[in-house]
Amino acid sequence: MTHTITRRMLCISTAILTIAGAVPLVTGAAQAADSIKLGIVAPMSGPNARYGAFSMRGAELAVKDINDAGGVDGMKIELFNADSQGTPVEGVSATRRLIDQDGVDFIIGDVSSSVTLAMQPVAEDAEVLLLNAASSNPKITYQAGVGGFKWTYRNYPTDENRALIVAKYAAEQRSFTKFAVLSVDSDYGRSAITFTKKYLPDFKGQILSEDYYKEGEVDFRSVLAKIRDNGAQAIIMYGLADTTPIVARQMIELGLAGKVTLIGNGEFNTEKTIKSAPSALEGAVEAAAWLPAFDSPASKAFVEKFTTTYKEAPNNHAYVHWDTVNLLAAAVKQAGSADKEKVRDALSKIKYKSPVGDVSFDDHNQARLPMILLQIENGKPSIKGAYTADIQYPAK
Amino acid sequence: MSLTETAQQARRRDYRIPLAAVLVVVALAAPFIGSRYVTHSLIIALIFMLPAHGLNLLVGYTGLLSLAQAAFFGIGAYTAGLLAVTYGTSFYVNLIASGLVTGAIALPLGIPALRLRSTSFVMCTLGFVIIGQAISKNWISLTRGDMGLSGIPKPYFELGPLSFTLSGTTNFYYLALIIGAMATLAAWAIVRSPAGRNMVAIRENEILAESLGVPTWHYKLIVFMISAVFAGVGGCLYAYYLSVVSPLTFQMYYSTTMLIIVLGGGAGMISGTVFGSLLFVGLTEALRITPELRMIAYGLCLLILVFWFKNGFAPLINRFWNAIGGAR
Amino acid sequence: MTGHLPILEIKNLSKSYGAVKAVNDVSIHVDRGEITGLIGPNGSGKSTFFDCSTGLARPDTGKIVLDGQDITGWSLNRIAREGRMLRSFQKTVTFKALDVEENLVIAGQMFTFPSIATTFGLGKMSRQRIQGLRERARDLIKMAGLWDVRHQPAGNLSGGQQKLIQFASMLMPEPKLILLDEPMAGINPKIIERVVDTILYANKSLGVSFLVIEHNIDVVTSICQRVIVLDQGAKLVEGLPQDIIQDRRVREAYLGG
Amino acid sequence: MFSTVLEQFVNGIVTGSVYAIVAVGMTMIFGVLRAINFAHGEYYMLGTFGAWFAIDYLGLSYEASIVVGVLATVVVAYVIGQLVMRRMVGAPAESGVLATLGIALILQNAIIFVFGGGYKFFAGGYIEPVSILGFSLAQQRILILVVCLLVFVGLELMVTYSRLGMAMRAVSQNVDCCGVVGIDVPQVVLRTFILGAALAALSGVLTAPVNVSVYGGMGELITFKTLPIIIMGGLGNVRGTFFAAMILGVAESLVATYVGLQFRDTVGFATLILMLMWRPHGLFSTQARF
Repeated sequence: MTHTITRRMLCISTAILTIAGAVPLVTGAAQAADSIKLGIVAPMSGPNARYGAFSMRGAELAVKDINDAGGVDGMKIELFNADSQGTPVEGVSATRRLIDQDGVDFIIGDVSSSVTLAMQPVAEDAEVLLLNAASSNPKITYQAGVGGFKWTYRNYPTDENRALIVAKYAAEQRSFTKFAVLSVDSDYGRSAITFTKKYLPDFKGQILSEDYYKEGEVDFRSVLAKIRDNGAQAIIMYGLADTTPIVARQMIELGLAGKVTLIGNGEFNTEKTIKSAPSALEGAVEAAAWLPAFDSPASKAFVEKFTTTYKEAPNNHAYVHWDTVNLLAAAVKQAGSADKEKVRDALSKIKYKSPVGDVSFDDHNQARLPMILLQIENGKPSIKGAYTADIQYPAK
Repeated sequence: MSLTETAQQARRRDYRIPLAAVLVVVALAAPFIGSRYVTHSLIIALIFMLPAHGLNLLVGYTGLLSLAQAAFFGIGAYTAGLLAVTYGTSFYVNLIASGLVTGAIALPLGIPALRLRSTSFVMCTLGFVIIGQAISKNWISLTRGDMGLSGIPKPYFELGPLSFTLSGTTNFYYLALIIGAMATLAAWAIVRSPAGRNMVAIRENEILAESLGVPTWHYKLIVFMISAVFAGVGGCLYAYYLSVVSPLTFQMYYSTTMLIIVLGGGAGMISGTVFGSLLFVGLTEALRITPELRMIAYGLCLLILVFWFKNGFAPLINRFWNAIGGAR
Repeated sequence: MTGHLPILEIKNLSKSYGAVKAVNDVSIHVDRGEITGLIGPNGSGKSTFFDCSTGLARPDTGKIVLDGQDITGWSLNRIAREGRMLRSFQKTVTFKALDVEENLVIAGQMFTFPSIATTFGLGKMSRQRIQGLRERARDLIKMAGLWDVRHQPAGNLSGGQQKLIQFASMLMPEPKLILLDEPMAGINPKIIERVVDTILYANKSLGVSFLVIEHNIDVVTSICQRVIVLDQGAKLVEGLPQDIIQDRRVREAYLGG
Repeated sequence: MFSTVLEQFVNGIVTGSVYAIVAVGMTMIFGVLRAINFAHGEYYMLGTFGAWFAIDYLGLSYEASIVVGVLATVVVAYVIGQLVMRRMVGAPAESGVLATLGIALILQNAIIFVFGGGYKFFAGGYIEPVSILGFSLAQQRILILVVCLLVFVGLELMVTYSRLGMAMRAVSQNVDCCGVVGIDVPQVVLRTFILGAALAALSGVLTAPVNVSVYGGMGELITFKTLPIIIMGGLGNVRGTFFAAMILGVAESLVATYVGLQFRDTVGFATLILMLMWRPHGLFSTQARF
């Protein structure tokens, strides 16, 4: 009797150990020397997929281009994607899987700031390079570099610069003094407004009303009517790309077009947005890291390639992810190897030429990015200048 | 007991204890058997198991379908996060505080909500989640709004002169395992107690229970609060593990996830919930092999669950358990 | 002592739903140790009267005194638990998914545990209480002739057997008074006899008083010492069973209804 | 001051009429199936996608795209109705929640899989503003208002006089008796479900020109808006749903004006909870009307 038990026990434990042992074996076997393993974490399902999909396509396009051109120093980039659904738990699971199961050394992600914040300690713990390309929460780089997390880098502007540039231009060039706030109810929209409020008194501007819309909101008539009646000259909008045309159309509906100007950020400049409500967007002021109409050969080529490959025009998320993959490739090239530590050191010192301008990282691993200020004139974006400024980090 | 039964017992051995021992060993050795990804997935399963236990008491035992678990999960996460970030208090202090705060908030919410029947109650509890999110977004002085709480420190313990910080996935796994085991034990004790029998009576037939002297209203309120406490404790673990709490924690996603765990594992069974949380995490993680089709496949699994496993996997577990226990 | 006081006294009970007066100023009493019948044509307000007396519905006016204690406004569970006045329902009979023994244990629980908090205990005291209940339940199951099916889910049993379970459940807490709402409806004659026997046993041996709504006039005449007739929400007449069935007004109410 | 309130009132009515068309389908489905349909917004999304596809890929006019959008949704709803909804007669509430959540995930992510997850721009419709009685509105919104009224008058007539309407009322009152009087319950459920889905799709196509952005997950938000409405209106109650939708629309509009847009999404559930405290059976009746 006891014999049978021990034998069975033995069988069971052997089976368990085999399965358990197989997992690291599989991951071990997949590790090839001559490839750069890159993981993308982005929301691919659910409502947030509308941003994640562009990110994924942008990255895919860049990887394809690099590999078609023979890779980076002969090393091909192997792309793994993982769905974060826009929630921190799923994002962390996705990151863990990319690191442990797929064995990636580099991760680009996520769009949503709270997911990125949750991914940071995981990447730090596993010593995997985390490049963020779309989250704007200032905390991400407050706590990176000298702030703590050594493996997090961000190739995306923070809202502080953006807010300052827009407020300054609106006050000085357009002489607006009365503003209404209508931004997205997320850390992006809220923090941009917090920074705007910090700088607005310097330009004698005042905020007459403050509203935040939930992601996916489609009805702005009430708020716009309120803004019309309170006499604001401009609406400060740090919003979502797909909401801009909705707001703009309803501005026309309520007779605000041409009387109140949109300022801020939210893809005011793309052809489709302008076409959806030309009269409302005329004169709109935007500070953007990139715009499809930007006049540089590399940027133009990207827009064209993206459009032909995916039958849709790229947006900002597509561009930043495309650009970040290229940035990573440049860092690998400079490091001369795909070793993550060397690549990280290379990234800290890099002078990367993006289609928009020169990119370098500060001691918080935050990219110093040129910010383009543009104004919509006669239905076309017209560039009013590019600014780069250092970020003032709060004293620890 | 008849003679044949005894004979049967003698012929087939009871493998339940050895199996339980193996399961305990596997649970204890898991971080050394699997990769960190596996450990991480188990932690997530353990975190989700807590609110699911609470929901099981509510749905499985008392028969009240509630979607409020996400709200209590979020309140627990915020309580723990705020205490840890602002005051740097010990982990166990925050854990207890999360439970108490959520329980205390559940009381005034439960009193009006439990007056409602079926669908209205479901919608009311869903309303708590939506309103909870709005509060966490707009009460900026307390919750820091959309910016969320980040950089929640690793679990820190202070026991008299002794103080230490628990870091690393493996250590966190053991912490979660201990808390998960304690919660499972607590849930088991509740349903095995006479109160558990009264809860089942309420589920089966509220009016009849009432007519037999069971103060159904008080029981429903107490169970609602207990389920909130479980969710709050789960929220505390969540906050510590992910180190980030944002208004996104108040999402119907968590409520439905808990419901899927409870119904998938088998409502009205403690082992069902334990199994359900492993099943849920195992399934969603396994489906990552096809990122594009993942949620479609997950949706199909839900339909399969509803139509082919009406009672979840509980009957299967029962049958298995009885089979290895030597019963016919 | 209070021996000559009625066990239950209901004074001037009224209840209306909108403009309809379901129960209109009804006063009745049940004497200690008595089986009282409550009859009346359909829609005469019997069930509403029951609901109002047992705390399931709130009466508009009236006073309910149970064993010398004013229980007006008490909830159903409190009346059952503290007043030991139990009631049955026509349709709702048993916890169908639970086995017979569990059904009875549940019925006894609230009377052995002093407070809700103590029901959460798993200690020795709690186990002993439950053990006591289980023994009592087994005795009652034997008495009801359900010993062979005691581990079957109640829902699997016939309607009559379920009525017996319900009946046994109500005896678990050693009640003072039981209100039965059509205990004989929809069960076969054989079981009727058994139910009648059980009622008489409970009445004689356990000293339980009864107030019974029943349509089966034979049963009423055979078990009740006194019968009250309701018609259109008001008390029509009350008296000895044999007098009641002879009464012209009662016949008219049933036929002319 | 008064004119502002009046204008916001009108805005609320305009918003409410969109909610009304979606919610009435959901409430009818609840009436016959007793299941909360968490996938209802997905039919709204399908309708919009169908119309977007018709305009962008097939080059059809907006009018034709309405037909394409609604028909495409009807086909999908037929399949789902046959495979899933019919089987849910008499199922417990939990199963309903899980099954409809499953359907929502499948539909949402199937669309993302086929068309890509990125947002699309809807190009059709009548978006020029017109001024009526001093209120400036897009023509499309007037169309929505008119359609909403027509839909409700039509539904009232249908529920009262048509065979399907009577069968629906019978099923919602007592499922058990329907078999006895010869009503094919699954068939009634299927038809009601298709009708409800078609109405959601219609609402989607009609609002697409003013809502512009089209993406796979867009249905979720509308589901959340309609849930409190159907409870407030009284589950299964057509007329109550209409008024509840209008009340919610106006309340949202006033909150957006005087409190802040960020509180708008809470209005529905906050109103619902307050109302339930006051009248636990819904605003308009103690009993479901059908």
